Amino acid sequence: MTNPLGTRLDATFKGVELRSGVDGRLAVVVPREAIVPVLTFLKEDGYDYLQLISCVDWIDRGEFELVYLLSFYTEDEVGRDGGKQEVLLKATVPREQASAPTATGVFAIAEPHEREIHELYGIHFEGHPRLTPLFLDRDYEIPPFRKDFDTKQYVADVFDRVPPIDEEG
Amino acid sequence: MRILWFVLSPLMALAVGLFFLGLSRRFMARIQWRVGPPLYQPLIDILRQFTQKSVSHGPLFDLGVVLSLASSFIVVLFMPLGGTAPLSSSGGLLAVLYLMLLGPLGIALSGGEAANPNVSIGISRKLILAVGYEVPFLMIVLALMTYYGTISIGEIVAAQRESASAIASFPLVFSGIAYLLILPAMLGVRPFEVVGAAQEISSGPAAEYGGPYLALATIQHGLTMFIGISLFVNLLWGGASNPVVFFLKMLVVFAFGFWVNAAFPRLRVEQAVRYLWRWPTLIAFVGLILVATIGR
Amino acid sequence: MVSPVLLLAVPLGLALCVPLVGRVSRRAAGFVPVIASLFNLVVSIRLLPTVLEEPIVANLGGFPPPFGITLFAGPVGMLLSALIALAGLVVSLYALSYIKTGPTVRYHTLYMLLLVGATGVVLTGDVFNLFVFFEILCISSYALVAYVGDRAGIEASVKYLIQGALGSALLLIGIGLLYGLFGTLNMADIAARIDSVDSVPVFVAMALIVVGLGVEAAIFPLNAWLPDAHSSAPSSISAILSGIAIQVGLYAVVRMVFTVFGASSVLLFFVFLGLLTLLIGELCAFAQNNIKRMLAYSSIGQMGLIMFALAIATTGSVTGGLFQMVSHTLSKALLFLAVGYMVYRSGSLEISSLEGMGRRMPLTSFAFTIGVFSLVGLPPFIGFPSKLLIVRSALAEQGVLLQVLIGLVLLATVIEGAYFFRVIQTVYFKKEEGQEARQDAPPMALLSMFVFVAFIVVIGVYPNLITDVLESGASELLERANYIGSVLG
Amino acid sequence: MSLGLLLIVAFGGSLLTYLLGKVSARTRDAFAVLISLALVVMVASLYGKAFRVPFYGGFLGMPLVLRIDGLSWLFAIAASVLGCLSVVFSLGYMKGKERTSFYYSMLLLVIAAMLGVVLSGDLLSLFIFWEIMSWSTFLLISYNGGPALAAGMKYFVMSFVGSLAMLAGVLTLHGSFGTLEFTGVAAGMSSASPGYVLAILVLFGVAFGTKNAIWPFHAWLPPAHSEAPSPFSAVLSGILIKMGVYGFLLLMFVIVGLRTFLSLGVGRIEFHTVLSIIGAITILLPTFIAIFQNDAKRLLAWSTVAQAGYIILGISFGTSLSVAGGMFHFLNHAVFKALLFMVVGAVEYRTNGVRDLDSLGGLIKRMPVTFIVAVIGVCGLIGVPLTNGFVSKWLIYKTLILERSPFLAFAALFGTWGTILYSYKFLHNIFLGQLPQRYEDMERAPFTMLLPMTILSVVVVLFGVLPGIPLAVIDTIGVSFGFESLHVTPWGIASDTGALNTVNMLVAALVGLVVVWCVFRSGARSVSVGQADSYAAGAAVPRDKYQYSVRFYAPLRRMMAPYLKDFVDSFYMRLAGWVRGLGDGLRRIYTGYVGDYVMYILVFLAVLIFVQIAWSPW
Amino acid sequence: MDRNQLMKWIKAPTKMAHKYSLNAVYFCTGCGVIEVPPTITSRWDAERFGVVPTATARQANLFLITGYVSVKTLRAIIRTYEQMPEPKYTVGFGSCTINGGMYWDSYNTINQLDKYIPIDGYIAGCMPRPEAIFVAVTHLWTLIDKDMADGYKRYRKNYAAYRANQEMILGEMEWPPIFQTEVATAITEREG
Repeated sequence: MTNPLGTRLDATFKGVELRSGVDGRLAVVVPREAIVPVLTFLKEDGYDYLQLISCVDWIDRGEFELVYLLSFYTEDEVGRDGGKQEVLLKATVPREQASAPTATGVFAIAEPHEREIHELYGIHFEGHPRLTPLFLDRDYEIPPFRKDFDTKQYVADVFDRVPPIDEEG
Repeated sequence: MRILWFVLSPLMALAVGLFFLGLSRRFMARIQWRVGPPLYQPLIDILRQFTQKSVSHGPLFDLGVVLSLASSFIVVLFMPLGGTAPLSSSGGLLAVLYLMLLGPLGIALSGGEAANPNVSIGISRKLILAVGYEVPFLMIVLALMTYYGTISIGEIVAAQRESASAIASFPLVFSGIAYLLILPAMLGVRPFEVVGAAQEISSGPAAEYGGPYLALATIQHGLTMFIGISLFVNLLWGGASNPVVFFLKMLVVFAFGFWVNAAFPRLRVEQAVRYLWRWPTLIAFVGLILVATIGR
Repeated sequence: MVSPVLLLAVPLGLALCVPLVGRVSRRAAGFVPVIASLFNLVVSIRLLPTVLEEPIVANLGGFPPPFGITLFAGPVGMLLSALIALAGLVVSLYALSYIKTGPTVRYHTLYMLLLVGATGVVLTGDVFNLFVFFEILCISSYALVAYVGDRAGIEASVKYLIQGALGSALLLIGIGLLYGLFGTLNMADIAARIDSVDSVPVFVAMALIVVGLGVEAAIFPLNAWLPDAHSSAPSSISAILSGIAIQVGLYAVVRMVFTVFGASSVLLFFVFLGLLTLLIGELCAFAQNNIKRMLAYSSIGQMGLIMFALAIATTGSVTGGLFQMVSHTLSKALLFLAVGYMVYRSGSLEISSLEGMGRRMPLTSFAFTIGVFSLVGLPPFIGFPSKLLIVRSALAEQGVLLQVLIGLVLLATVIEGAYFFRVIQTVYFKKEEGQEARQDAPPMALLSMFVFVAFIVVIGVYPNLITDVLESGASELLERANYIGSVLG
Repeated sequence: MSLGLLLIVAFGGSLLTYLLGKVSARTRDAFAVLISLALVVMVASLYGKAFRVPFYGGFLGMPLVLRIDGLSWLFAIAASVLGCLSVVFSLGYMKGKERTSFYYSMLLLVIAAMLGVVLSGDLLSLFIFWEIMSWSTFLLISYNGGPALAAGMKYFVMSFVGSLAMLAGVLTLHGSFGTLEFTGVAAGMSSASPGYVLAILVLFGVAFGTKNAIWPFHAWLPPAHSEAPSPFSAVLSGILIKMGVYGFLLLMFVIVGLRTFLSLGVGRIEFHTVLSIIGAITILLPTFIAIFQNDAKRLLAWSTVAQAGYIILGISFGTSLSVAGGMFHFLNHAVFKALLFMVVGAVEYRTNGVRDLDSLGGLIKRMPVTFIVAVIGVCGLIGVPLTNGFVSKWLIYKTLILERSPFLAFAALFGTWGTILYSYKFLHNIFLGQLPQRYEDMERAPFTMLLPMTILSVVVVLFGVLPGIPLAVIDTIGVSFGFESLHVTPWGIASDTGALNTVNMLVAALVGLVVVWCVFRSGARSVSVGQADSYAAGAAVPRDKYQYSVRFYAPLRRMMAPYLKDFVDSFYMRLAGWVRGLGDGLRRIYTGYVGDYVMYILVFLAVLIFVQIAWSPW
Repeated sequence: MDRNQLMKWIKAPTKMAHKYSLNAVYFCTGCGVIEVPPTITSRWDAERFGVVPTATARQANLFLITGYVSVKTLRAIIRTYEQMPEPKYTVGFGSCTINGGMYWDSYNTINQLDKYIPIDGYIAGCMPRPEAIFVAVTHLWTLIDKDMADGYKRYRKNYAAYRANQEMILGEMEWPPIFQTEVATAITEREG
């Protein structure tokens, strides 16, 4: 890799793997423990906006992949928009022990994203200020976005069990 | 004759008010390139509302609406609608100024008991807007009363009939222009439709009204429109010698008001008050100064 | 016929008895000043009707004036002597319970000497005799200021001593100058011949005497000892110093200026000086947080007001000034007495430490409140008629200057009201943290305070009780020919 | 009935109340009520009498006289009735508070002093009672401690400045005419020079204006009214500050005389016009400051200032209608403002001292009677037709318009709109909207509070429907001032230029209400639901959050806030700061070094001698 | 206006008023609401049929449930429906309200709305066009005419069952039952 950011990351952190995505975005794969330091590093490097945190359930591999999308807008010399720079940060956590350090200390905006992921994938974020439900109104035994969640079964068990109104009775 | 007017003028106000409500919807529809509802649509609406089972939040909730509508009817009794006003000798224009505020006040008290913040916000806006248009309005009314030296509406009308109507005579022309500028605010239509803003505050003071309450509030709205317009016709356009002419004059003023309604977007409260305290106030103030210095 | 000489002789004799009595019983020693003051009070009041008709001139040693030492008991003298006796009586009653520790016998001796000195000053008709009594007054007060024996008291006493001594020295030089000029020390005699000599030496003598006496009278630039001394002395002594001593000093100044020098041309200067003293006193008091210093500064202000009134020199204003003297003696002494026990209970001189006193010492606080109301000049208390008289006489003069000045006087009254009422609020309405038990001042102290309260209210409602005396006193001060005539015969 | 006896009962009652309080609290309460009732009866029995009695031979050569006539009777009856109601209200309000004996005795003392003020027949006794009134008021204002201390201080200082100005005025008059009795002074004033009369008016005007809180002497009033105990706020706002109005009426129309007063002025600037303009300013500024207050009592206090503006505008405008309107408005304001302060008192009592408009709400569900009287009081305050405030304001407006003073009329009318804003805020934030959870178990106001409030609210409506009752009395007073009669009818005023007929309005209102009510009831019946069933866009109503009362007029506030600073008050505060700084600076003269002191003495001596030798001025 | 109409007006003015003054609650429950703006504005002008949107549930008598209903939305729908004054009509708009539509197997959307509130009529389609709304309105008129738009009566009558169904999905509700079951039944029987 000849990407200057990649070089700097390589020099700073151990175990950082750099990949280039199909759309030319740089993806930084880090171990679970390095999420916060690398995020901090990237933020100081200029990537000051956390666009989203996403999650992929690799059920075959038995792990979740957390994807952090960071970006910043560049300017040229006269202050005109110079386009957007983006970088992906990826980390995996095992399914059995689904927990990751929270990024709220670095990016305050991470709070709702992490709440959402906690709600839908059941990943626990250590140190998050309030991991309360964000969208869902009901309790689910298995978080609904996990691949092992059987929606058809769930609908049959819950919604279809509600009896139709007996108009005569 | 006077006893007859006691019955006739509220009925006329009711009919004309409801007609204006329907006409305004039709008018707006035509301007917006629509067909619009039939002219009698407000009647259907009121009938529908009247037979719906609503909820009451307490005795004041009922009483406030009734008070509001009743006071609007009483204001009508002060208006010479092309004849003599039934209550001409009971306090004159000053009493009208006061009674006109009972309508909003009744709604405000009633809505207050409903414990709905949308209502409170609406009332707060209504009162602020009222402070906005009262400045020029009071200047206009004072200019008229000072100019004609009386506080009775009937005498102002009579005096105009002897000479020219106020809007066509020299110092009062300023007052007339100022009145036209604040007319939309008094009628509560765009660009001053901040009170019953349906999209933000769920139609404001009427948010908790359903069924008969809404029916009464609708009628009250119609009457408010009627009073605002008839006040202009009486005070500045010389009234009329018979109800038909009076009605025609009102129609013209109404058309003006709703043309503004259709043509302009809505202002925020502060923008509205800022506008009302700038141009209309300035013009009304000039009128008042001229009246106070030049006189008749 | 009772002789005014008794007013001096009996207390003086009793004062010398105090140590003897003290040997028998320390407690009994405290009653000697009570007896002496009571005697003086009775005698003064007995004599008052007489002197209203005609002043009594008593010659010590039997020599006719101007050769012998003369006592002149006019209405002013009798009034002030009665006032001194009254205040002395009440304060000595108070001292019975208040002065418990320390060399009490010496306290009572000195206290009596102070009263004798004060009475002597107001009664004497002889310049040198004035000086002597004045020294008795001053020296006993130097000692009494340091009575408590703490550092502040001794420091204040030394300051007082230095300034007082300087004043006395100047006074003595002035008297010497007068003697050199006229060869006599009799006031009436000097007064009769005052116009016969060159004016510059007379003025120098007058300046020396006024400055010398003015130190004690708390006239503006000369009064720097007062706040320290009044706030460091025991409260009973503060009451006497504020209520009696400085007023006697002022009396002496006025007597010299009015009667001896007949210097009506300097009076306007005194009006301004009085006003300045008033304003500075009140403004300084306004900024005070120490209750006794505040009262002391207020005394300066009151002295300024009295001087202002006296210097206007019309019958009405001098009546008002004398009235204000009476009112100030009663009110300020009462305030010091009340504050004495309040400070004793709270253990601090800070005004803020008086919080909740209204609950802890209700009667004392009540007395304090009456004193404040009176001093500020609210009806129906004694301060009201006195201020009323002063303002009325000043306004009756029809001069724009006086009207402006009276405006300033009223302004100073507002300032006075502001700081005093702040204390009342603190005493009554500030919520204190810990509820302490209710424990009022001892009965004797309360009795003494309520004697003052009674006088304040009664004279406040019926000012006519004393206006006759005051008016004849005013005419005595203003008409020096009568004075000269009655002494020299 | 002798006036002396009346005052003895009043003052003695105050003293005895305190002493009885040491014996038994119940006896004291009963006695206080009894005394205040006795005062009402005694004053009422004096109706229509006019006489004078000397009661004190000569206070420093000035005889003190009591007198009664229509004017003083009107104020005396108002003072005694309001005092009585306030004492009754206090029975509940002061329960469990400390130092109640002191409170009751001071309250009675204030009432006694007010009676003394209005019954005085000469200026000196007026001044004496005035001062007693001032200091007893000071003690009551400071009663609550805390912020009340600063309020009391401000009151005392301003009031004291006023009364000293008055003292100067009184004594100047004494110096000029040798008598202080009203008749004698009036005789002397008729031949005095205009400049002199003007000076006297200004001196007295400072005193009366401070008490009546006209701009720019109003600064003491808002804190004092809001920090005093509520029953006393009612007295303070209802009648005590109206002593200033009494003073003005006395001064303008009895002592100076109508004709002199109206012709007084410097060049083309007439004095009474200036006073009217001050009245107009007093209406406008405080009204708009009141709109943005968050403390219920402070809001009412600012409103008091504004209403005092109406009264001053009325009586200084100087036509028969306006003076009658001003006097009537004084009476009305006494009634409805006392009522409103009592309402706040009752709320404060039940909520343990909460009067913050942002944290109350919905109390209509808990205190319905209190709400009804509050609405009546507010209607009176706004001047809704068929309440008393309407009639008095109508009189003032009418004369202002007909006398071609449209700008003054504009101030008065526009002030009414401001009044609506703050009145509605007052009603809404206390009584309407959502009931906070912590007040759900609140009880109604006790009977001793409801009784005076109900009486006052009945009076509000009675005077509104039959204004002829008080107007007849007021008309007599006006005639005695030299105005022409008003042609009072029981239901209003008969006049060619616009009559007032409240009976017409009453009939119309009743018929209208009944008809509309019938129409309303003929519709579908509605289901009664509680406050929890309110439209919240499909969500359940959240407790304690579904209320709009904080920053009620936020848009207006954003617009107007920069212009609504009470700059007079900040000027006074700065002045007080300067005086304190000056005092602090002057204190430095006393350096503490005895050497400096000795130097002062010697320098003073040296300067004296030097000046004499150099210029020999003496 | 034909004679038939006139006779209807004279015979049953209330019913006619309810027919020609359908005020829809302005409540956007799902994606179907995108069809409402063209319906009420110049292109299709629903106002000529008396159909206008209103701001609050209190003022409305027509509830147009536009699209899928998630569990959370269901709560608001029930609340809004209960707050509408009677008589009131509900129209399910789009397939989702009928059987869940494309969200038939979602973990979080209910798939049969009429288990929870009574529905007077459905408009099928994904999305139905604005014309379909007019068809629905005219159909609703017919139903009202024939007293068949009686969802609100059914709701009262079977309130206990509806409430039970609602609580099955939503758990414990935040507001108490709006009808006492017996009272509701009694009212319904009295009104026929």
